[in-house]
Amino acid sequence: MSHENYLKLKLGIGVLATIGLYSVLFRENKFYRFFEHIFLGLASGWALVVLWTETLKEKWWDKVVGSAAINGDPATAGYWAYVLLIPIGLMGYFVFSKKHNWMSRIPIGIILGMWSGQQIQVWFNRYGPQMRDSMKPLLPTSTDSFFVPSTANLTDPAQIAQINAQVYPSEALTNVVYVFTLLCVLSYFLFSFEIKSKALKVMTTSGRWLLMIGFGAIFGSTVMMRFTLLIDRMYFVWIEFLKQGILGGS
Amino acid sequence: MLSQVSSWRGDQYLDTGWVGPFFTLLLCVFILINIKRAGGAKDLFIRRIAGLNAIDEAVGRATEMGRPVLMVPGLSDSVNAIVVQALNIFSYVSRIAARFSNPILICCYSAPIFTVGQEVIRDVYNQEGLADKFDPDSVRYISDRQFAFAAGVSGLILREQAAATFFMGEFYAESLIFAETANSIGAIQIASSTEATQTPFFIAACDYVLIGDEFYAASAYLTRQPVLVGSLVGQDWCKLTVAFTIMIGLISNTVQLGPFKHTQLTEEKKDAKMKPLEKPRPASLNDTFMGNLFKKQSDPELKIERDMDPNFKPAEAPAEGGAG
Amino acid sequence: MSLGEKLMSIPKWALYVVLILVASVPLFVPIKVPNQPIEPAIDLYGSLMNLPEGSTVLLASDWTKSTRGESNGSFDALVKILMRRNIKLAIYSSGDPQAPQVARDAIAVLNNEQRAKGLKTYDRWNDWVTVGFFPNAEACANAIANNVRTAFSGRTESTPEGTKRDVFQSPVLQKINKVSDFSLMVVITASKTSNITIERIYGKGVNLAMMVTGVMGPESLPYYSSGQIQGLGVGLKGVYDMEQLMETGITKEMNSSKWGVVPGFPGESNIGNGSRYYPTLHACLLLLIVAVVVGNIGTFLTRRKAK
Amino acid sequence: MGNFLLQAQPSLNFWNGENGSTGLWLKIGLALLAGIAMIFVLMQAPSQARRPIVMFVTFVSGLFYVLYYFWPRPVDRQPGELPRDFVETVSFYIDDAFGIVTDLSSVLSGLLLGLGIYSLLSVHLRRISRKQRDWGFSLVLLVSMFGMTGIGYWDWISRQGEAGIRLEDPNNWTRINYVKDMFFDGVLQNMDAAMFSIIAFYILSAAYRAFRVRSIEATILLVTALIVILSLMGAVEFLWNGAIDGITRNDANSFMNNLKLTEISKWLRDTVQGAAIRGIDFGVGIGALAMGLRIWLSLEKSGGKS
Repeated sequence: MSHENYLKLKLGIGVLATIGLYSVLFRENKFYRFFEHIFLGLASGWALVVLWTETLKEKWWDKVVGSAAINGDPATAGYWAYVLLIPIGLMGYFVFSKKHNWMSRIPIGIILGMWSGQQIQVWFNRYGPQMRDSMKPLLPTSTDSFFVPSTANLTDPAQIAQINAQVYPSEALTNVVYVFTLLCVLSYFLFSFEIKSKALKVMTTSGRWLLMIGFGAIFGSTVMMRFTLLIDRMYFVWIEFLKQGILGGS
Repeated sequence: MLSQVSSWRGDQYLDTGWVGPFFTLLLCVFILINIKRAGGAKDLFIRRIAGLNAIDEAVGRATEMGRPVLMVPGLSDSVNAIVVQALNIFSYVSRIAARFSNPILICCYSAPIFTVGQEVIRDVYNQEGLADKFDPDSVRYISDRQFAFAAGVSGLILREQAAATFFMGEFYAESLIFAETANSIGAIQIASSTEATQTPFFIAACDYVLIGDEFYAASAYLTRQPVLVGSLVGQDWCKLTVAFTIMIGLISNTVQLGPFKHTQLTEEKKDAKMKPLEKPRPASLNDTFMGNLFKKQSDPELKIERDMDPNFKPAEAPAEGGAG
Repeated sequence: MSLGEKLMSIPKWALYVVLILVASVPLFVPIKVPNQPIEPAIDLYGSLMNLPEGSTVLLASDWTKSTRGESNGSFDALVKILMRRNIKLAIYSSGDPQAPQVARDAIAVLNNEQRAKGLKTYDRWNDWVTVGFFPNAEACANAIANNVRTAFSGRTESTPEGTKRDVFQSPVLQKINKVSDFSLMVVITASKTSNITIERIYGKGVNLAMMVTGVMGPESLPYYSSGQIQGLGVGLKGVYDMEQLMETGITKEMNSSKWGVVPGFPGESNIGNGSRYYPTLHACLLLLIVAVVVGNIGTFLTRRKAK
Repeated sequence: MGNFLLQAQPSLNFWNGENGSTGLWLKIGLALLAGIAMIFVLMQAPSQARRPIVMFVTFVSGLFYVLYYFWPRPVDRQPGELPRDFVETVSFYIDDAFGIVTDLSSVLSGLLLGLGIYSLLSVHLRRISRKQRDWGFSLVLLVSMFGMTGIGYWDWISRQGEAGIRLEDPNNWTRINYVKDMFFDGVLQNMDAAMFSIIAFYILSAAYRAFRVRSIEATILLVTALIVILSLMGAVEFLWNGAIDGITRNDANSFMNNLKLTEISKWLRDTVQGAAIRGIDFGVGIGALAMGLRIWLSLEKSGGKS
């Protein structure tokens, strides 16, 4: 079979698989069930492959046994201590034993411990800059105009810099809204305080509403991607498979 | 040059680098203090979380219909706190289900999650004295491939006709696949995603949704374990700390930028040193006290002489030390 | 059943059928949609166009076939610009084992286009290398931030002579000793790897930019507004923006005070997924809006009936 | 210990051995034996010792990152330099160990995969042996699983060494490469894409069902979503903004410019959405931090006993 025909066959099977999975939209049926189980099977099979080829071989085995010198690259020594990971991993398999199942907590403990340590390590890297950025000036530094004057027709960079540096009343107002939103949302997530004061009640309720605005916006921008992927699928089925593959158009 | 900077003066603490570790430490201390404080006290207040009150109702309904309760502890690649938290909530659910001897089904995304799931859920049944009722297959590994997992789980939801579904933890695109599938067979759904990006979809399709942090508050709310409640109080302290820090920043920045009259700078901080400017420029948020406090600058001229390792052979392309 | 109830209870399959039609038909009728690039995209284009020629860009390419629709467009746009400005590219992935291969294929497609036009191709080993896949994104980002040489040590790439050699021997990575030696680091991702990278690599002296899928957009925007990333392309709109910017460049009308006026590549093959899919996207979004409106009219009518 | 951490240098020492040398294999064998012995020792551990053991392991593995973050990091360290004093000795160790430690958890997670496969086998083999409902499909699953594994490894082996470069060109493919490409690229990858794109349908039905003007919250959600969606439609945006430019006659300083769809949605995103997400993130981040602390110090009682 020529490579071209192979590609057509491949496209065809891809289309078939797509239809098979789409069929669940109508109702759960044997056709879907068939493709679902193939999907799960292939996925697990592939997981078993990459387990070695992508993870264990390079991150573990090569380090245990080292490597001989190949064109230019020097030989690397093997570090036997890595082999100790096997018994540690094996402990996980005690989970089904009635008597020793506690041992499965050891490898899990190591993984969890590392994750926990990392949380402490990354917290500030992630949130420090965001806190810094949230400290916006609430008062305008210039009242020449309410809105930011456009820099479109300006040429002198110094002048543009001046304007960009200024905080105009409209920006200050935006900042106030921003900060208000942030604080309201934060206050909505205070759990251990009984909200008695009227002001706080207002804050938490508006916090929830402002959250909804945020979620609405997220929904909006996510929709774009989901539809794009569908469109891409349709492009695959109609253009790549049917038009270019079968009908041999371009 | 500062060639004799003390080894205690770690690279990450130079300039204003110390702020990060200090702040992190502060938060940790707040949390630990409150855990300690909570001690025996059981009557600490936690505000109502609607989604969680619905759990009993959901399981109850499943029992009436004699249909299983299906749970998914998120799609984390390996076990992490999010998975543990989800499983804590699920162990509460399974506890109720076990008492009603209602079938449960926990779909795991990765082998480590499966391992922990087995462990935790068996524990629950043992504690309830129903060890014999525990079916190891009720905690299942489905697939560690995102959409194979999605296909598998929605297949299960439809075939097992789950009456109540719980989706809690890290969810991504597949969140809506689960939610809509479960919705199509009229299951009660309680969901929460630590990913803000997925919450709106759960909100659109599920009956009850835990938003953001509520997920972490859940097990404290359900079990009232002093440790958890204490740490929840601690977390509130942390949030307030963050809020206050931001407020201080707001005020100081507002003042330093010069309200109604923009401050012009004559010197700026560069490479962790103050340097004069040839001509004044308007101050920006990078020049303010807080601006500098939260952004470490490193001094390229800072060099340190150390003795060399005699038997060290440099690679043909000298690699930089990882002093980052 | 009253009209209101009818409108409120359109069967799902009907909606689905309509959607399939709406998502397919416009694909056959190419239309040019008017558009205004948004600021993050302009900044992205600006920073790409202002990279020193001959420098090397580090690309975390964390997308595969499943998000081809959006990510492939972003990838093409990026590579086209780098190719034309002859800037080198080092690609690694911590998102999916398949990603490096997918990236190689995508570049191959672009090169075929170039050959067809008799233009210079973007050559493996000399212009770009794939460092490969790194499981565990956190660890990988940490390692890169810590020391690129050790992070990428032992990784090989095939040379034009048909041998495999250490990536650091290649013209692309020869001069790279630490992450800050890259003129820019771009993350093209369909997953959280963007956040993970920022958490660990931001502040290591390399500029960051992102081209993310629509979903990751909202999550990435805070990083853009906090200045942690230079530029940001979000979803298909981002791709379309880039393709348009490649055609027109940053014009005066866009009044970007940051970049001023930046030239484009008018007349070159700037068409990509963006231009292919954007019209259809309009149709789909319109359908969504219609569906929502119809549903609400239904509710409204039934409510009024109830009164 | 230093020699183990600083794996960069080629010199041989207690911790390593030359590739393929009997010495190395001997060491590996001994280590393996020691490890297995360790398991047996642990099996004998008295029940009251178990929790402390797990606690200790968890603490130590977390401690590394905590130290990495808090322990003074060496200033301006160049390769081949020797530490000046104790503090730097430790910090050099941590520095060198970083790359090694970060890999461990992914290797460990990998080693556990067998458990997942076991779960699959136990579920589906039982179904097949008992001829339960859908046992045929279980068979399909197992067959495709083992098939994919076999094909995958065969293909991988065929690509080792120099052959790998030749096989990057499909024209040099042998049958096995085709089979693997068919199943992986042709079927598996396409199924991924199909399942991912199926979400579009669900979004439509969910929006149709849920986006009703019921409560204030629902309405807010609906309206913002619509504004953002409109702003993503270049054409609408173009017309809307064009209309405004028409009114202002392209006066760049007119305040009307702020009513441009681009501006409104941008303002919504940057101001409200940005702030809202940040608010959530602060909470979630702190939650994760607290959870991390509790797990690291084993303050958490798993199983949620009340």
